[in-house]
Amino acid sequence: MDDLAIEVKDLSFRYRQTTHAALSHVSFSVPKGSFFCIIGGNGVGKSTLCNTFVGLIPHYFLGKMDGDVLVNGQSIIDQSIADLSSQIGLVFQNPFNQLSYTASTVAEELAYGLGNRGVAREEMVTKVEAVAKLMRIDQVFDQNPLDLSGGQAQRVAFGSTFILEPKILVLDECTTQLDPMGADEIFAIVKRLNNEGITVIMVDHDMERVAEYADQVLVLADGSPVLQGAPAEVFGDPRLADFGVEPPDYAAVTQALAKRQLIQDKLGVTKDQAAALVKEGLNHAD
Amino acid sequence: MGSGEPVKSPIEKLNPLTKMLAIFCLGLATLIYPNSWLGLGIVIVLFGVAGMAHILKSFAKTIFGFGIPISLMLFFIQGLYSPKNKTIIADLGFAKLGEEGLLYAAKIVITLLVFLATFYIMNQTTYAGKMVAALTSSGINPQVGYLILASLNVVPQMHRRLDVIKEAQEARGVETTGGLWARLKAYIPLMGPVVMSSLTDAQERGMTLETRGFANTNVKRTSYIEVTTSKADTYLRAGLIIFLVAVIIISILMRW
Amino acid sequence: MNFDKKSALSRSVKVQSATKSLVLIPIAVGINLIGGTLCSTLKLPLFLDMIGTIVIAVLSGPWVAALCGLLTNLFLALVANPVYLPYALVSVLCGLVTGYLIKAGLFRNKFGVVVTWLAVTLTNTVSASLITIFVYGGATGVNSTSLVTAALLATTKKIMFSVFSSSMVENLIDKAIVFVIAYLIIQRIPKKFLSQYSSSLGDDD
Amino acid sequence: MQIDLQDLHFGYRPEHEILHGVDLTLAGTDPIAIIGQNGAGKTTLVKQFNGILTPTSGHVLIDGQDVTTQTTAKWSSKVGYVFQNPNDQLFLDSVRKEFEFGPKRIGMSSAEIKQRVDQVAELVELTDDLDTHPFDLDDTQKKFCTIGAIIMMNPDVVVFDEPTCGQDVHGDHLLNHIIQHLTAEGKLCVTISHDMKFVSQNFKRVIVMSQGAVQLDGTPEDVFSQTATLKTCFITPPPLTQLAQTVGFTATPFTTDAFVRAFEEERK
Repeated sequence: MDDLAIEVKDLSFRYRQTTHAALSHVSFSVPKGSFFCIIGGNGVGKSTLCNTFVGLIPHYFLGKMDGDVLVNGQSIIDQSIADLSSQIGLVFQNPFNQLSYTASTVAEELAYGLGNRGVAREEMVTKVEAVAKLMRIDQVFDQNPLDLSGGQAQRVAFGSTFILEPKILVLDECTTQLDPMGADEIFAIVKRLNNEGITVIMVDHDMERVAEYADQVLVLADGSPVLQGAPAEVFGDPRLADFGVEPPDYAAVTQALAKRQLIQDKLGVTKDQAAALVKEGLNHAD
Repeated sequence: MGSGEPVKSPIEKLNPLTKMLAIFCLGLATLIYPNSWLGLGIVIVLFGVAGMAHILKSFAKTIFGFGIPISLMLFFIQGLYSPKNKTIIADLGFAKLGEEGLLYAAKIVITLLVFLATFYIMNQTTYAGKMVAALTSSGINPQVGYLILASLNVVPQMHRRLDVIKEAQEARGVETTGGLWARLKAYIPLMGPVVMSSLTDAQERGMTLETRGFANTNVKRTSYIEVTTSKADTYLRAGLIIFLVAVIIISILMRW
Repeated sequence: MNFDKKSALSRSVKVQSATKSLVLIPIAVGINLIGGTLCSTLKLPLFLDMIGTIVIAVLSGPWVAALCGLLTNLFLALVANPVYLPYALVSVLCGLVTGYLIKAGLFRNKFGVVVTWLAVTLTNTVSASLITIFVYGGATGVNSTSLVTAALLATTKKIMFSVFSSSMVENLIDKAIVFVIAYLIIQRIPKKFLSQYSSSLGDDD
Repeated sequence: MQIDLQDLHFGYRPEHEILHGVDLTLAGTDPIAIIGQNGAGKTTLVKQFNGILTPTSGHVLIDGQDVTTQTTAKWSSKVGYVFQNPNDQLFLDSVRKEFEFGPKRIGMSSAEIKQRVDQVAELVELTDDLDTHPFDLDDTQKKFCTIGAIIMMNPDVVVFDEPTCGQDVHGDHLLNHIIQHLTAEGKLCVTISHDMKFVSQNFKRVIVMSQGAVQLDGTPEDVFSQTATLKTCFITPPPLTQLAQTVGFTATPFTTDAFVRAFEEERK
């Protein structure tokens, strides 16, 4: 039990005044230190699930919840969202909705969560500077976060979450508003944190990215988990298309090449894996 | 110049609570004092304070911009038509100019000017975040602080949003120029998206506050903004209170 | 065990909803102010600066609407002109009147909207005029309302009456349009959003 | 239908120019994609196409007529613009009303509106949601509602600002279908996108913007083979192109089939 960051136990949720359950009978667990990806079409309950991890369900959104979610072994029902925030942090899509609206500078914005915890000012200053450097927003330190571009504002949102030092990070389509380069930079930082032991739970539509980073993938369809496993297993599953998910191009291409016996029959889900298989196939032919 | 912190005026360095106390004490003193001379004196002194705060030009513009037209209006309204008028100074034909009304008008104008001037100086020299930090550390509810700061921050952002919405609706055939009726008809297509999207955004903003511990109840909040109470603050606060008490005593004696 | 969890849950839901409603207040303040800005953008000779107050009165009740009015004037005083500060009382009263009339169910049909409109116009006129007279001695400076006041005063020679009538005419038209717009907007607030707020707007599970 | 940009310069403030002399001709029906890093000037550029923004110098001509001669609202019947954020355009309480709103503004007959509502609803897959409140739709459907509302006005050119943002597989397919449908009807689709996979597979012409100027303009094959220039514009080619470049193929494939063909070609 000790090695689980999150344990979802027969979780169901229906938003108030809706007839359709957003989540129904979801059970799975996320090991500590893993990079866990949740994928599926739009409206299958991915965001609802993310909101449960941080306690926004059941403590913020109205609706009917059954089952339970344990974060580091403790039920979210017994803890407030504020208590949970020291263990788990959420970053979502729209950067300007992730600002506190109480800060006139990036520095104040980063410090906001610490202030709510009553952290002493000296400690705050040190942490703010460190996070600003990590997120590379130290050049805009004194600017109003509301005047920043979407990309920079999203970095501030990330920083404001990291600064609370959560051991688990939930990323709900958090780079949708960024350009591909900007997103890559963010993920490089996320990967670094993951290597340092932070558990990452990510929802994303970019399957190449999911394959690149994930060590576990969960496919959600209509509020329930339908597939789970390592990227190579999940993306090789023939049922994937039925669940509204397309495998990464690399997987599709290595599959097609293998089918024609041009390369060895293995699935390459990342660019490096696929490149190795293709190179080997070419050499083999010589 | 150039590098380092910008030079701050002594007024800017004061604790915001001291400045709030100044508005209260000086304004109340002017109101209580039986005639306009004390207020006039305070306004003159405040010009000096504005000079110290390097805002003299805009200060003068605000004071005269408000003071002159309101004086004209009030001398007209009260001087000619106040029911208190007994001593007639001049007869203008269509109405009579009365001394009591003029004095009453002068008192109102000067009291308003003292409030306006102190408020203006505080507002121009105090960063809103610092004011709220000072208020929070002196014990007001953090929710109140949030409401003040969020109201100040949300408005410019909604302005920007409105500009985008205007473009977006023009691209759908909404005319924002032309006759009065056409412009009035454009109001809902422009205002509708502002209201709807702001309301839906509010839900996500609430999520952010929650996940950053806004609802924490058992902790004394701290702030990144440093608020100090210097010796100058202490002396000034004592001075202001003594001044107010003195004015109250003198006023009672004068009326007696 | 199970029972304990349930009661803990219902308690926390209540506490957290406070934040959900709280974040609406600055937005309602923003809507009030943007409503005014839009008038100048479209060059409309109106104020229309009460839409947010009415919307939040529907969502969160009279006292929150009053608070929204107070904050709107505080904002104007801080950013535009301190002259607006005393009129915060007017905004507070209008928020309360709107809120209580809506609470009494008057906003459900067009007739009720008309009643609310007249009540708010009256509240606004009376309280604003009293402030103009007792705080500002009759006028807040040279603007159209003050000039109308002066003209009326020259013909009728009654301060109280002059201030009242100049404010009344302006208010009747402005508030009529505000209520029509707010009514139209409120009709269009989506169910998905409303379902996360006060139970009076829909039955609970 | 033809849009000509002639030496177009633009800046919100005179001292801060965003577009530095763009010359472009958009014509025909082949869908055009505009790509580039955030802040490259893509949105600023397409906002010139219907006079939302007007050049500080240079000209924009729509079928030879200068864009400044009439208001954006008037141009809306010729150039449709789907904004990035659906929340900026939607405000009515049903999808049907949103669909009817624009056409009414430009004076389309009610018979035509009625007929188009059904066609367009089917195209954007909202037939069953015509009476739903747009804000009760999910984010993807909301986007298609905005797209439908613009298509309803039957413009000759449709500009999409990042329609792929946040779309799932089904959304991408539907978008592709809509663009093909409009192209078949003789319309010109111009799309800003960050999704290189989507761009390479659905567009015949790709324009690369960087620092307020057009850096590359050509077929996807031309554009995505210029690795050096792309790098300076901070653009990474679509996944399969990257793979082909990594293993040293001469071809620039975008699809699985193309890659397999390229592989067989290389093996010879």
